[in-house]
Amino acid sequence: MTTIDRTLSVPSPKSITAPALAGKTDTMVLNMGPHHPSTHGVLRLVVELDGETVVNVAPDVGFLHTGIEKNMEFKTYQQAVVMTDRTDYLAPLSNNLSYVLAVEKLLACEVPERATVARVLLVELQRISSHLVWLGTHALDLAAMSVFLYGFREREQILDIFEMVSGARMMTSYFRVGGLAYDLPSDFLPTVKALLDIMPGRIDEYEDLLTNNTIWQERTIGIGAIDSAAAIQYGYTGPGLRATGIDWDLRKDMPYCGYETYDFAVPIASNGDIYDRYLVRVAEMRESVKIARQAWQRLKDMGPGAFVTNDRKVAPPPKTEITHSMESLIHHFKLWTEGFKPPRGDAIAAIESPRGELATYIVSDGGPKPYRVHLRTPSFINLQALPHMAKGQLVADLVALIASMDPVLGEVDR
Amino acid sequence: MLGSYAAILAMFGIAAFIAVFVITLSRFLGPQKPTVRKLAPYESGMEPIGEAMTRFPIKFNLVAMSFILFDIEVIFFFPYALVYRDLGVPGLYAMGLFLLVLLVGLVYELKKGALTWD
Amino acid sequence: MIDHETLLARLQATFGDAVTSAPAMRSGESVFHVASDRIADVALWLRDDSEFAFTFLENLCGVDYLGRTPRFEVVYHLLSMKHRQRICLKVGVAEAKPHLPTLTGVWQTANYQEREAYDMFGIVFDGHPNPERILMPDDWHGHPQRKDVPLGYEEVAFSINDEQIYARKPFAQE
Amino acid sequence: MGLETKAGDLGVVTTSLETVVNWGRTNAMWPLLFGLACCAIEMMGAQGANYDLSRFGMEINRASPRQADLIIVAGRVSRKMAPVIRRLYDQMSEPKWVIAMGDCASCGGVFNNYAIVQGVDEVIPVDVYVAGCPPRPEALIDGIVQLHKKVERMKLDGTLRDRTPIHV
Repeated sequence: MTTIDRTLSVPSPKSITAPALAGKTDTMVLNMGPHHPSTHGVLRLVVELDGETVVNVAPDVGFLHTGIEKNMEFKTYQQAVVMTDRTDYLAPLSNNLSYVLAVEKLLACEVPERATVARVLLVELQRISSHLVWLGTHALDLAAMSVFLYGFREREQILDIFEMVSGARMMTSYFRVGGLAYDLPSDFLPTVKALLDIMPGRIDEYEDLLTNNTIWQERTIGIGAIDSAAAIQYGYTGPGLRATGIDWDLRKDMPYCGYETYDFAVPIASNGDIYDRYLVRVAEMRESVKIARQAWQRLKDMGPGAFVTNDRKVAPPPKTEITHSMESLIHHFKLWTEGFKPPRGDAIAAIESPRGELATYIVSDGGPKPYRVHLRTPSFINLQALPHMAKGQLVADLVALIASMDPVLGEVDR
Repeated sequence: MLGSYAAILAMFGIAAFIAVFVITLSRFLGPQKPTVRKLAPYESGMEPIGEAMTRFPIKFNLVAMSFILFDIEVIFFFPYALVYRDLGVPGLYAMGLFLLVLLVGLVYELKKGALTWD
Repeated sequence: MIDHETLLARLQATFGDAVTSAPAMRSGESVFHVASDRIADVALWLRDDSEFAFTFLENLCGVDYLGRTPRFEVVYHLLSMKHRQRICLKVGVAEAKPHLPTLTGVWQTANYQEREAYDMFGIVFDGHPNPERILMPDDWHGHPQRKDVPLGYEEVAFSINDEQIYARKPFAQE
Repeated sequence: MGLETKAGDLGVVTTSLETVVNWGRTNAMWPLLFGLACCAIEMMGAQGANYDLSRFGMEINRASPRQADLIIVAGRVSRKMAPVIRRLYDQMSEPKWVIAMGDCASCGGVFNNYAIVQGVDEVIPVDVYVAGCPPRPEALIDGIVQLHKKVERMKLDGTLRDRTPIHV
């Protein structure tokens, strides 16, 4: 048992408030509580200050704990897809994908090529929309109002595509076990083409606003840095890890959904501070446009085809087939009343969500309802690195630091 | 002589009147429903623990000193600038002495590095 | 890719019967059962071994197998960036004495995940720097994700059960 | 209000004063900067350029409850968050209104379990329930317009005439 490296340890709120109550007055304890303009949701930080510099920070989470994992144990596999939308509400499709891949591994069922390519296209669009919200709120925290309005203008176009595809703007639940929920509408490809053509120009606009902006650089360069060894210790994944120089992106290193056949670059930076995380995420948006364009080309060449597996035990048959074929009616009835029963065993599927590595671990006891679902969400794990990054920074930089970590509290508290 | 002073007094009077009027207006017109829970200190949603009056870190005395140096001292130059011609050399000595005393503070600040910005 | 047998052989060579093989996961990862008191040493050995280099603790979660002894199980997923491979360590935890050595000495990422496993299942990790609840309110009794704890269903409001709902919602009429 | 209690109910004079005050209240109703979960992102979308909540006088989200008139509970309310919301509601100055945005705030929505308060009206009185998960920005704006209609019929001393909550 090695000794615990005190400098890396993650403090808990009580470990800061207790000595303060017991009369330790050389530092001031400040409570950036659940309701705070810059905590990106209901995150509570107990900050120990010496004058203006941060001595210690203790995140206190749980204010948005929704018991999603317990709730999923009472729903069948197909119903639980709805639950996954609400964990990381900035990238619902990534949650669907992670859960659906895990169940498909449990079932060892085949997904048609067209569905996989559509999944890649939509997940990359979701990554762009999630990064746009991050960029808007990050700039808003540092008082750059216009980036928020520019960013949400593009995000609305992406949400219109999701709404065209699945009917809902955010909580799409569009990926189902075995493929997609419905077929892609006919005007899906032209609309996506229109968006992908203007997107690189719009990303240039954001870069013009921020990248060489001296105020932005002043507030972000060299602040909240973390080195790669500490990042590995904290299990930090996603753009933050790549900003420290480690080239680890699940889409490249442990590919899923055919990512190895797409050609894209993994942007990395070197010194892991806020500015590098910004650069990595903006470069990632450009890469996502590249992937989406390749996926769009494949969808165009493939033409119409199956959007869900034709294994009737898993995916419901099309409505037209039910009226004239008895087994389809039986399959339809069985799937919607009881759901399918995967064999006993457990499976894990990890994907690269906009915030980092999102893994879904499912244990199945052979019944129609998952026995245990654990969501390894990146924001929850990445939050542990906040105290290490915040030590020695000014309080005002703590605000920029939280925004650069892009925590989504629905995902932190599950 | 009194006339110019009257103008200044009138200005102070009007300013005081407007200030008091606005405050009392909202006190009368606004609905006043003070409850114990409403008047509790706002601690971004949590129950405040410990007392608020903790000791200030000593580093902030530099901030106070630079305020005195660059703000209050400069204000004293304005009246001097108006009358420095007819005050003549004795006025210069007085102002010089005043400035010398505050120069010590400036040197202390420079040595302490409070003025280096980043 | 390191196959199951070589890893098992090397592990049993150093830890004897504290490490036993287990059926692979349906997603293909090789699984090992580890005795609960040796988990910290096995994890440290796997992390520092130059050939395997499982330097990254990906996931740590508790599972409640009600009716099976040992009732609880803590699942660790270790990731080797060198081999791009993931393995799974499972540790059985008895219900009577749900104690386990902490992994915060080996990886700091275990800190929050162990606090969550304690908060949700009541599995105590000895040596944890601050073993407190993380998700539930501090005055919460019991561990909600255990199988024997009900989901906490509340009656849904319809027009027929108005008085029962309003009894629970004092502010709905105000 | 103070003036009205002193001067008694002057009939014509106070009604016109009332309409002026209610006009002021409806067109400058500043919401509290308070987002919980997914609905908060949709509320941000509503404040974005496309749906532009500032057309209804909601330009600024005030961060402190002292300066906010309206609290939009946007998202699911967990057991740990319920006392915080109650404290925030108490610390808001009169007259104050509440919009329960989304199913989770109105009735617990998809999550009927131990962790979620089944509807924020277990904790604070609600004026307008906006349905949807998350409700589209237009639905939120419709809820706000309904609240404005309700506030326009308010009496001078801040008591709402009809207490029945509106379901949008």
